[in-house]
Parts: sequence; structure tokens; C-alpha cells
Amino acid sequence: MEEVLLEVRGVSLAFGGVRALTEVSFDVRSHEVRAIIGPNGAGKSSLLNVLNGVYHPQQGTIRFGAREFRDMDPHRAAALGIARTFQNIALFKGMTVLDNIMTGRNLKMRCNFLQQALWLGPARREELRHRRAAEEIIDFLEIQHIRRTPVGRLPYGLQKRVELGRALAAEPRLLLLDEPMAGMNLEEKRDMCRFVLDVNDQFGTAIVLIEHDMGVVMDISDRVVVLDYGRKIADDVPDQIKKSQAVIDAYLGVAH
Amino acid sequence: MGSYFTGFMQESSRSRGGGTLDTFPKLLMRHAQERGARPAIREKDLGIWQTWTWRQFADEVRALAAALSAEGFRRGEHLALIGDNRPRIYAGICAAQCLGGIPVPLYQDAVAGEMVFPIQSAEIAYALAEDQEQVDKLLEILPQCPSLRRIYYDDARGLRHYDQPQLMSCEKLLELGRGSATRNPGFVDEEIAKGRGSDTAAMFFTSGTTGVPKGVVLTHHALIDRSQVVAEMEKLGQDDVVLAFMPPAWIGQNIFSYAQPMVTGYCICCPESGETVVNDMREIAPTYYFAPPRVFEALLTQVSVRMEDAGALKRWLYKHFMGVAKRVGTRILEGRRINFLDRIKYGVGDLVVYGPLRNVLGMSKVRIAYTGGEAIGPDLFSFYRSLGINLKQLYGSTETSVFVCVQPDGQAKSDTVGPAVPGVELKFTPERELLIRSPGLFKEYYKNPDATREAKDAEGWFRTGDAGYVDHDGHLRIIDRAKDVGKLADGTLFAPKYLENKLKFFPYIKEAVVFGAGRDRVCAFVNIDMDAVSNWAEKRNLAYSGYTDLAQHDAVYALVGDCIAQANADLAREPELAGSQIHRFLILHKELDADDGELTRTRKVRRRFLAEKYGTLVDGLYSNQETVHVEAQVRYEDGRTGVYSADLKIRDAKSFTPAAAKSAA
Amino acid sequence: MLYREAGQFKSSYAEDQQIFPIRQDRIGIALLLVVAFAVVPLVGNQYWLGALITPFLIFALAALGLNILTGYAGQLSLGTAAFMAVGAFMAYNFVLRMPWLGVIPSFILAGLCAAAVGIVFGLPSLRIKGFYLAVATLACQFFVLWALQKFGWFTNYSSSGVVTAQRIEIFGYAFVTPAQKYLLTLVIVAVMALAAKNLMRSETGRAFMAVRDMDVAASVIGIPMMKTKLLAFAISSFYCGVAGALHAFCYLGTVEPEAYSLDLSFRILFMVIIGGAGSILGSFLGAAFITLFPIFLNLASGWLHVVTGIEISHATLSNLELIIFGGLIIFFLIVEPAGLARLWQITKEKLRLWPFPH
Amino acid sequence: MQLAFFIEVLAGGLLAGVMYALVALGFVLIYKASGVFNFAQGAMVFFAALTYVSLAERGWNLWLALVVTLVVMIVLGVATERIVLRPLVNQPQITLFMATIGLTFVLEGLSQLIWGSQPHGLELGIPDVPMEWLSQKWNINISQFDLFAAFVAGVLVAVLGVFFQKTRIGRALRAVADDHQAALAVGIPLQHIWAIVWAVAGFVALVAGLMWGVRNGVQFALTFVALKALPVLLIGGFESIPGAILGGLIIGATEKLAEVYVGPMVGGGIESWFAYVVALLFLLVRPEGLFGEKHIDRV
Repeated sequence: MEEVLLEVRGVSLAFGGVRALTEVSFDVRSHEVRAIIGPNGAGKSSLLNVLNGVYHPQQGTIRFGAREFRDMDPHRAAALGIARTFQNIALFKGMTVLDNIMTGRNLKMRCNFLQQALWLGPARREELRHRRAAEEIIDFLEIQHIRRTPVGRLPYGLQKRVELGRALAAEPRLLLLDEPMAGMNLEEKRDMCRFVLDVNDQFGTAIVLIEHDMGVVMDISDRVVVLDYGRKIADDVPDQIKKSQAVIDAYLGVAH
Repeated sequence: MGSYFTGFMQESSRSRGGGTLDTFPKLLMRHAQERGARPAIREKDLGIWQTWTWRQFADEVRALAAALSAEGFRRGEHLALIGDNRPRIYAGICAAQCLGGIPVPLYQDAVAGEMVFPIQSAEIAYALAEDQEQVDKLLEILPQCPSLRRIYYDDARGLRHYDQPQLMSCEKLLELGRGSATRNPGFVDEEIAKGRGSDTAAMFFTSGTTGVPKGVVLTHHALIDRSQVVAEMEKLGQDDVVLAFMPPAWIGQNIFSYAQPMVTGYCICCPESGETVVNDMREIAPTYYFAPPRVFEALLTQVSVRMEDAGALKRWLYKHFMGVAKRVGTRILEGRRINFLDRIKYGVGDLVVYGPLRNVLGMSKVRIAYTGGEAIGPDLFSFYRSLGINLKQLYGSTETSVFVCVQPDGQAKSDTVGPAVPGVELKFTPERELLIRSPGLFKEYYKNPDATREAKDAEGWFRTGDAGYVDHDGHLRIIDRAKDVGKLADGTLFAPKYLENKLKFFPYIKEAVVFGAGRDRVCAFVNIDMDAVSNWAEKRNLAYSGYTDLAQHDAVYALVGDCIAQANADLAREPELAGSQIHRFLILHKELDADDGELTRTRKVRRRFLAEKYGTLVDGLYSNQETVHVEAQVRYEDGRTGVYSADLKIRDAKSFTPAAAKSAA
Repeated sequence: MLYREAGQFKSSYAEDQQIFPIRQDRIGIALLLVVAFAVVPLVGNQYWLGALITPFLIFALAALGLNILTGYAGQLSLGTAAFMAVGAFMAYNFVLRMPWLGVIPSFILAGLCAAAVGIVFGLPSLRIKGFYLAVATLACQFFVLWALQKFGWFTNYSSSGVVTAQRIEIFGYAFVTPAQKYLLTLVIVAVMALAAKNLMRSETGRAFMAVRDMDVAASVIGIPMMKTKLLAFAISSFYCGVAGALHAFCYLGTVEPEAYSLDLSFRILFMVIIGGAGSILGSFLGAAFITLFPIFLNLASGWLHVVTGIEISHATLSNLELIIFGGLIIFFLIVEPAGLARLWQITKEKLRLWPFPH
Repeated sequence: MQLAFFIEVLAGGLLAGVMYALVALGFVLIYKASGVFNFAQGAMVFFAALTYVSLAERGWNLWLALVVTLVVMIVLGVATERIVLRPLVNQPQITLFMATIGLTFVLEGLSQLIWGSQPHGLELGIPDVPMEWLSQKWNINISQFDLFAAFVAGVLVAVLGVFFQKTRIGRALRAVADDHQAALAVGIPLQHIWAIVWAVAGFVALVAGLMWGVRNGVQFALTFVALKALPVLLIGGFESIPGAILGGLIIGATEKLAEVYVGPMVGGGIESWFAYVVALLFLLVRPEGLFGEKHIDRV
């Protein structure tokens, strides 16, 4: 039994009157692949946004590693080692693939802007060191051929891959993937699954992913959380989830 | 030039030095001393050209060798190497040789099944695989190959959870090696010193157009001698650069990316990946280049296709100056005199077209470019030469350590393969089969004395199996495989390969298979070139849903028909071949594919195999029906397979009487 | 066509990351510098140096400053002239009140003052975006000019509010002739342009662009919004400040606050647009275009007079200039929103692939 | 006494604010409908006023001049949509904003090229003098014209209100404001809607031009009233007509008060920037503006 990396307790989130999340609690163990599923508008993305501090819940606590927080803020989350990708790609469109990935390493860079402006030894060396790290990610994701292409010009599937790369660049302990395979064709999905598993395996990164493709979810995740109308209705290993009546109802949309 | 010359001087002096440098490991160690800081291998990895100097390379080889022997690898044992062009693979080859072992490079794109025979026949116990893909294949065939004890892998990606006892990563192996090297330092060098030129250097399995593959055993002496002679002839030196992009298991790659660099000390470069070869070639700009005709053809097709999309001005410039080049380019390349105006024109052309073109093709610095293995089309050949690229033909095979004939500078012709290189003797049997005697000849076919005896007689003459003759200015001219040179029913000479090549020289035709031996006339299968024809179709906005559909278009049939008619016109002009013009043809519903056994790994057509597989089609050709029904498994782009069933059209082709040909031409 | 890159391969990241990875570019820039440093001062006459090339360089520097803020960090500012004003008048005051400082340090300090002002007026960018921010920067424009006019200290209590920049002396060497001033400007501009390039190709620059392209994502990967935005304002204003100092000392000589009106802010903004937002080169192209354009217009009217005998009054000409100017802006935005820099980039790509189209 | 003076100042400020609001309206209209921050609004005001005055001075009938000017402004609006906006559709807002700066230059140049650059006085028959009874009764001086202007502004807003609520086009405009897809559903092509909006903006510019023309005379400086209106937008928001009015009042009042009570301490002239500072402080407290509602970043 691996130790728990992230623990969410009784998180509730509302926008104005609208309740997005109600009393949600769940945990993520280090090195596991954790899936969050649920019908549209079940609050999956909101949950991720709470985890890395884009939204601030009204109630509940988030424990990451040894530290406990009322809520996160994006910068702190990043500093703690939480990286993520977005449902509708949020890459830096004007920048090349390489620059996007390099940007993912910003927290690891120490030199100040003066050193950079004067291109002093430390700044230069730091830049080159991180270039190598970025190249390793490019190699890992097999995107050498588009290294210098502005991401705006890339097809959707590749953009998703680059975004994963940007998240990996931060060498996160916890990786949040918001529908990493949405809108992909079979082949792209297969690749993406491979990459997600390789990441989990190679770097031991814990992964939380939202995904609609049940096949994928059941294949690659160790445990699954099911949300419906902002509440957790199930939390178990895939095989159990498949059987769970509550889940089936939720998906068939049985009246509440 | 100077540096080439000095390079050449060193080589020759060394070769006169004789015995001392008679094996590849010895050569390597010499380079490590003489030019230790110069690049031996570059590999595009992680975005830049990672460079291994000769010293680093030698150290790596030493460590690997030490490790292998620590692993129990002994003199005379075989080491299988499966992978793309990677420094580790070449280091592995040399490491095996250091210990007096025999490297056996296998095709990395072969399916697992094809690896069984070599491994079994040589009872191979050690294998060095590039990555997970290759490892998986080896594990798959493990049951059939109990001899295989150790599998080392270079790239650990995805392999961490493999727990087979046979597996070990190269890192680990190298540690092991460095460890044992420190324990007894002199060991590897002693082993190297034990090596003799007469030892076996490597074994290459010929894919063989028919039957089981044969393991061709080549000695250090054979490979080094041939590499040496040609290196001197072409003044190769340490400043030359080669891009290694063909399978290292093919001697046609291996001789240029292992044997010759070992002799001359030039640098070889390994591309980042399949998709990036073109780009990598441009970055590296090799000075010495070898590729089979199909590569040059693919390049040319790409050029023409891309020029189609260019703006009017560029298209005009291209058309106009390629015209000029066609007229005078080759003559200029051969340094013959041409009038001043043309020289000016060519100069301008070189500024706006040829130069840039060489640049985008990455051939700006090419000093010597070879092609061989198959015949090359005259247009294709002259295209590159007229651009100012010194493209020449060579003739040879695995059994001859490649170099048998090489065209000297200024004597390049598309229909010959040049005179014999020093040390080689040629003669012909009454049936026009070519026999060769050369220091580069192979020792034997591994564990196959019958085949060896059949191929090499007591006086050491090797039966090439090729039919041809030496023309008036001493250049060898190959018509076809001797066994394939047959006769039609009426006894006229029938040289299928020759005909097929004639057809393949048309940009629209990718593959052709002709039949006729013992029949009354010649007929042909044709594969259209998807790139060229689809482009052609788009311009006439022909609608089609894929290869199979496009192939059956009447317009396409007409197009191919014209090509064949032209070929016939040429044939009509060659007395002994006029009788073998092509009368009927059909376009196949699928592209011939090595994975289906229709082509060899080197993409030679397996005519007999095809004749059986598509028997009904052949009958159709020789019947007088207009269509023939076919039902076959086809593999679609997305990898699915399905059954294709349709009627293939059969068409007659215009043929000429020798007289009529004149007017047609 | 001109670019023959075959054989230019990179065997280290240092080579691969250099500013001009292509040899032909390195040669080109070297030639350019030689011309700029050696040829221009020799052949350029008073008018060309004093009234065209020097101001061109100065405006290029200001445009560069604005480009860092607007083009790279995506924060629109209409207060550029104000920052230049701060630079100009503070430089004047530093030289005036601390003569022992020396000119260059005074310029730097003046730039730092501008940076400080920039940070103050950049604060709103933490809460507001887009047009709101643009309008907010107007506050800076107006406030600064007002302050400069109201508080005599800045103009050393000169009754007219006009001040005359002191003569420039560095290590006892005086810069008085246009050629000398040109060289001084050139050195400063070259150095600062290089610094800007280095900055934009390293972490800071990427952070700026990240904020510009997708600020939420930027913060999620740990880029601190406040620091980044304020830094952008500070650096940008520093450049504008130094440009202002040069503007006063190497170009105008005598300056009054009115010289740094909203119009100037717009001129600089146009340089960025026409030159190309998010491009160092663009700043120079844009500046060149906009400084040379009125000259060209004058010449044109001159020819018109010669050819057709039609005399165009000065008032008319200045109005025509306005119209054509505005028209050009619109035209550029429509045909090439990415500006001259992009045009150059496209041409270059074509030359690299020649004879292939793509 | 002090109080009276205070009231006088306050009232004066509020009425001035109405004048600001008048200009701000032009911005809001266009921004609402086409998401364009039309920096050229000031130039349009100047252009309208100058055209009217020049016609009037050439002895035209005032009403005729008014109508002709209106037509000119409408033509201008339509032309702008054709020449500037349509080619730039789907470009980032910032680009469109830049374009309108270009447009500003064109208009400024054009108007002076046509009508010359010398200032004109403008007279609409309402004297810009204090109302006797007010000044006699409480000694509070409030200009008749200011009241008139306020009245006109009120009417204008009312008219616009009706236009937006009742007419089909008006509803279409509101639809566009919400989202462009919806607008298509209304069945009026986007281009037309934009053209109309620009025309209406032109009309508003004309009114504003006349009012301000009377106040400060018709001269190049008139273009700067736009700059006066911007702080109003900061407070009121780019998209809200009530916001524009209320913002105008706030700015007008605070500015006048500051001018009178704070100005002297710092040597006066603060009206050039004070409004902005007020607006900024306001925004720091309430970034979404007066009527704008907080929006959540969807990621």
C-alpha cells in the first residue's frame, strides 16, 4: 500500500448560487493513475481547478504530502509539484513547441533577468541545461520533427501532446489531465495512453485524469472516482465501478 | 583537396605497412591514436549532433569487448546486431571483432519470423538490440531459438518491467566491461593483436530473391582490401562525411558506414529518425553518398512534385534552367569544353536553381555519389549529374564485398556500371553469365558447402548469376539475372529485368513484372507510382478513393499504355531485344509489398512467387479477354485488412516493327 | 536562394541557441554593424545624421521598449511618451544636480526613474486587462506631463518650462557633432537591443509571452503574474526612459514637456504595429518606416511641384500626412497584422527553401 | 454661503458629467455592438461639429445643415464599417482598436483638410449664462445651457433606450452585444448591424459635438473631449449605457470638486488627469466596473 500523496476532504465549491461541488472527499496515492469520471457538468473540471488553485472552494481542505491547505493558489500548487493540462488546450499559441516546454520549467530556473539580459555565464549555462531537459521530453513524446514549429500551427492531437510535454517539463509529483484524449482518433488515443502510462511508470508520477472514454479509463486507471451533480457517488477500482448501480444510473440519467 | 590527398597518403602508406593493420579493430585503434580528437560518429539525438570522437568510440568498443568476454563471448562466436544506424550497433560490431567473434547484423525492419533462420543456423547466443521493438521480436522467437542466451538493449525505454533473465541494458554491460577492463587492462588489446586478416570479419545474410537466406562469410582482408582500393581511387580521407540511413545489415550500407570509415577515418552520421532523414541530410551535407536508384528516384519525384506547387516564376526558372542543364550540365561536370554562352547560362542556372536545389537536397558538398544494386534510369541519372552532382554507378554484391566495378570520374554512363576496379578479373560463360575473381570475394556460405561450391569454383571464380557483357570502352553492362534471361516460344531473347527496368524508369510506373519465358509474347503487371500518378490525376481532377481505385482508371491505363509504347519503341531499336516488346499489360490492384513476400527486403520483385500468387492474372494476360477477376487480401492505410474483389482491366500496348521504331522515335 | 544552409549542423546546444543560428545571417548582421559604425558616420552629412538616423535609432529604442511591454508581454500601453519624458527630464536633472555622476550613469538612473514610474502605473494591470488597462495608462501620460509642467524643480524653474540638455562629456571626451552623438546613440541602442534579445530568448521573455498568450495557463505552470507584469512594465519603461534621455541629449537638445505628448505615444505605438509586435527587428523596421515616411512625403510633394507645378501648402501637407498615415495604419492592420518583421520572416523562409515553395 | 457654493460646484460638475456621458455614449454603443473600442469617437465629434458649423457659416439653414451633417455622419459610419471593420473581422480586439486610432488620424486630417483648421464659435440660441432666479434666490450660478445640454442628453438616452428596447434593429443590436451567433439568428447580417451602430454613433457624436462646440468653440481641441470620456468608461464599463451616464456624473462631480477644493493646493490644472486617477482608484476596488458582473475564467 503506497502512501497517500494528495487528500481532499469535504470540498464544496459554488459560483454565486450555483453549487459546483458538494462535500467531495477523495485521495490520490503516489504512483497511481486515478480517474475522475461523471456525466457532463458533474463538476470534474471544477475539481481539478480546485486541486491546482484556479478555483477556491468555500469549504474543505486539501492535503498535499505533509502539508494541509484551506485552498490552493496556482503558483503554490505548481511549486508543490502539481502540473496539469487543460480540457480545451491552453498552450502558448505564439511560441514554438520547444519554448512551450521550456516555459514549463520556469520554476526550476534561478537566474534573474539581469543575468539573462547580459547573457552571463550562469544564465547561459542554466538555459542550456534546461534545453537538454526539454529535449529529453521532446524525445520522450516523439515530437522531434515539430520542435521549432509554433504550436498554433499544429494539428489538435499534437497540441495535446505538446501540452502534456509542458506539464511534464515541471517534473511534477502529481499530474492532472483534463480529458487528455478528447477529440482524438483511435491511433492518437493509443499513443496518448502509452505516454500517460510511460510517464506514470518512468517517472513514478501520480496521475489524475478526467476522461469520457470508458474503455480508456478502465484500461489505464488504478482507481476511479465518479462524480454526479457535484457529489461523489462512487470511488473504487475499475471492475467494481463497472458493476456499481449508482454509476450506471448516473450515466443513464435516472432522476434524482 | 589537399586534405583528401594527405588522407589518401596515410591510407596508402598504411596499406603498404601491410600486415600490421589487417583487421578492423587494429584500424580503429590506429585512428584512436592518429586522429583521436576527430569525429568518428555523429548521431542526431536530443536535437543536436552528439559527436563521438575516434578515441571515445575506441574506448566504448574496448569496454564492450571486455564486457562481452566477461559475459562468456568467445573467439569464433556470433553476435547478432539488430537496429537502425546507431553508434552502439557499430561499436558492437567492432567489439565482437576485437574478440575474434563474428558480428551478424540483421535487418531491423524484418519481422520476427525472418530472424529465426540466421539465429538458428549460426546458433547465435548473444544479441545486441536497439530498443523495445527489437527486443520484443527476439523474445517472441526465443522458443525457436534456444541458443539465444543474452539480449543486450541500447534504449531502455519501456523495458523496465521486462524481467526475462536474458535481458541486460547496454549501460549495465558497459559498467561490467569497464570493471573487468580495470581488473585486467591489457586483455582486449591482446585479443585484438591475436586477430588476423584471414579471420572472418562479419557475416551478412542475403535476403535472397528465392529460397532460404544464405549467410555470406567475409574476411577482414576481403572487406579492408576492397574498401582500401576504392578509397585510394576516390581519394577518400578523414575529412569526408557519410550519412548512414540504410539498414546496417545491408552490406551496401555497412561497407560505407563501417568498413570504409575504418580504413580511411572519415566520419559517419546517423539521422535522428526516419521522418527527419531529409532534414538531417541537409544539416550534415555529406561529401560521399551511396543510395540505391529508388532513393534517387523518390528524391526526384519529390522535387518535381514540390516544383509543381511553386509559383509561375519559379516553375519557369526551373523548367528553363533544367533544360540548360540537360544540354550542357553533364559535359561541364566531366570538364569537357562547351561554348562560352552556355557556360554563362549554366553559371546563372547554378546560382538560381542548381545550387539551391543541391542545397535543399543536402547534396551541396557531395564529391562522390554512388548508386548501384539495380539499374538506374537514364533521365534519373542525368538529372543528378546535370545538377553538378558527381553521381556514378558501381557494381557488386555481398559476395564480392561490393566493389567489383566502379565508374571513374568523367566516365559515368547510365547503362553501364563501369570498368573493373583494380584487382578484379571478369569473364563470361557462353550463356553470358558473369564470373568474377577478386581479393574481395567471400570465404563461403555459412554451413552451406553445396551452395558455396555451386557459387565459387576451384580457381576462385564466383558465379554472379548476372548476365551481361563488356562494351567497347571496357565498361561492364548488365542485362539481367542469368537464370531469368530466357527465350520466348520462338526463341528470341527475353530479359525480364531489363524490360522491367525500362518500364520502371517512367516516373508513373513504380514496379513492373514481365512474363514471357517460353510464351509467344511478353506481357506485364504494373504498379503505378502513387505520388506521381495521384498528382497527375489531381491536375486532371480525376476523383479516386485510393490506390486500388486510381489504378483501375481508364485514363491511368492510357497513361501507362503510352509509357509502354515508348519503351517498346526503344526496344525495337535494339536488335537482339526487338522481339521482346510488351504486348499486353494490367495494373495490379495493390502495391507490391515486402511484407507480403512479393518483394525482397531490398525491394527486388520475386517474379516466380508472383507468377504463382497471381496465376489467374497471368492466364488472363495470355487469354484474349478484356478483364480478369481478382479476389485478394488487401491491407488498407489504417492497417485493417479486407478482401478486395474486382475485375482488373487488361489492355494491349502499341508495339513497333524495328523499322517503324525509327519513325516513332 | 541566398541561404545555403547545407552543412551547417549544430553539435552543441550553445551553437543551436545562438541568436543567429544561420551563418548567412551572422555575416549579414556583421556587415550591417560595420556599415553602421564605420561607413555611416563618414558619409552621413549633418542633416542625415542629426535629423534622420539618430532620431530613427532613438525611436527604435523607444519602440523596442513598448514592444517588450505590448508585443511580448501583451500589456497595451498608451503612455510611452510619458516614460520618455521622465527619462529626458530626470537625465537633465541628474546631470544638473550631480555632475560628478557622468552622463551614462545619469542616463541609467533616469531610465531607472522611468522604470519606477512604470511600475507604479503598471499596478492596475494586476486587476484590469485590455482596453481598461490601455485607458489606465493614459492616466500616466497626462499625470506625468502635468507634474513636469507644474513642479518647477523638474525644469530647474525655467520660466518657459523649456530646458536645454547639457553637453555630453564621457571621460573628458565631448560628443557635440551630429556624428559623435550618432555614434553614442548607436552604441547605447545596439547594446540595449542585444540585451533585449537575450532577455526575450530566456526565461523572462518566455514568461512574458506566456502571460500574453494565455495568462491562466501561465499562472498554473507557476509563473508569478504580479512579478512578471510589473517586470515587463519596469523593463519597458527603462528602455523608454533611456530613449527619452537620448531624445533630449542627442536629438532635440532643448526639450519641453509638450514634446512628449500623447501624439508621440501613438507614433511609437504605430512603430510597433507597423514594424511587428513581438519582434526586436520589428521595432527597428517600424521606427525606420515612420521616421522616414514624412521625409518621403515632403520629397514627393516636392517632385509633384516640379512635375505638375502644383504647390501644396504646409497646412495641407501636414493634414495629408495625417490622413495617409492613418490610412497606412489601417492598411497594414488589414494586409499584415504581424507587421514588416513578419514580411521579412516570410521572405527569408522562401529564400531558405528556394526553389521549393514550402 | 459655503454650502451654496458647494452645491453650485456640485451641480456644475454633474452637468459637466452629463456632457462627458454624451461622448461616452458613442463609445459604449459601438463597443456593445461590435466589441470595438472606437478611439476615433473624439475625432467623430470634432468632425461632426466642424461640418455643421462650416455649413452653417456658409449661410445654410440651420436645420438643413443639421440634416446634411447627420447624413454625412451616417455615410461616414457605413464607410468605416465597409473599409475598416469588415476586412478586420475576427481579428483580435486590440487590432481593431489600433485601426480606430488610424481612423482618428484620417478623420482629423480630413476634417481640417476640408474645412480648414481655424476655430469657430457655435451658437444654438441658448445663452450660456446663469439662470437669474437661481442665482438671485440662492446665489447659485448654473448655466442655462448646461441644463439644456443635460436635457438633450436625457432625451438622447431616452431615444436610444426606446431604439434598443422597441425596434427590431435595436433588439438585434442587443443580441449582437450578447453574442454574434445570436445576432445571425435575428436575421440581420452582422455587417448591417455594425454599419447601423456606427451611424448611430455618428449621430451621437453630432449631438455631443454641438453641445461641446457651444461650450468650448469648435476647434481641434474638441477631439480631446474623447479623452475626457475614457475615465467615464473605466467606471461605467464599456458595455453599459446606464454605466456611461452614472460614470459621467461621478467623474464630472468629483473632477469639479477636486478642481475647486484640491486644485489650488497643487497649483491647479489637475483636471487633465484627476478623472483618470479617480477611475483607477475605483477600478482597484471594483475591477468589473459599476455594472459589469464578475466573470469566472473557464479552464
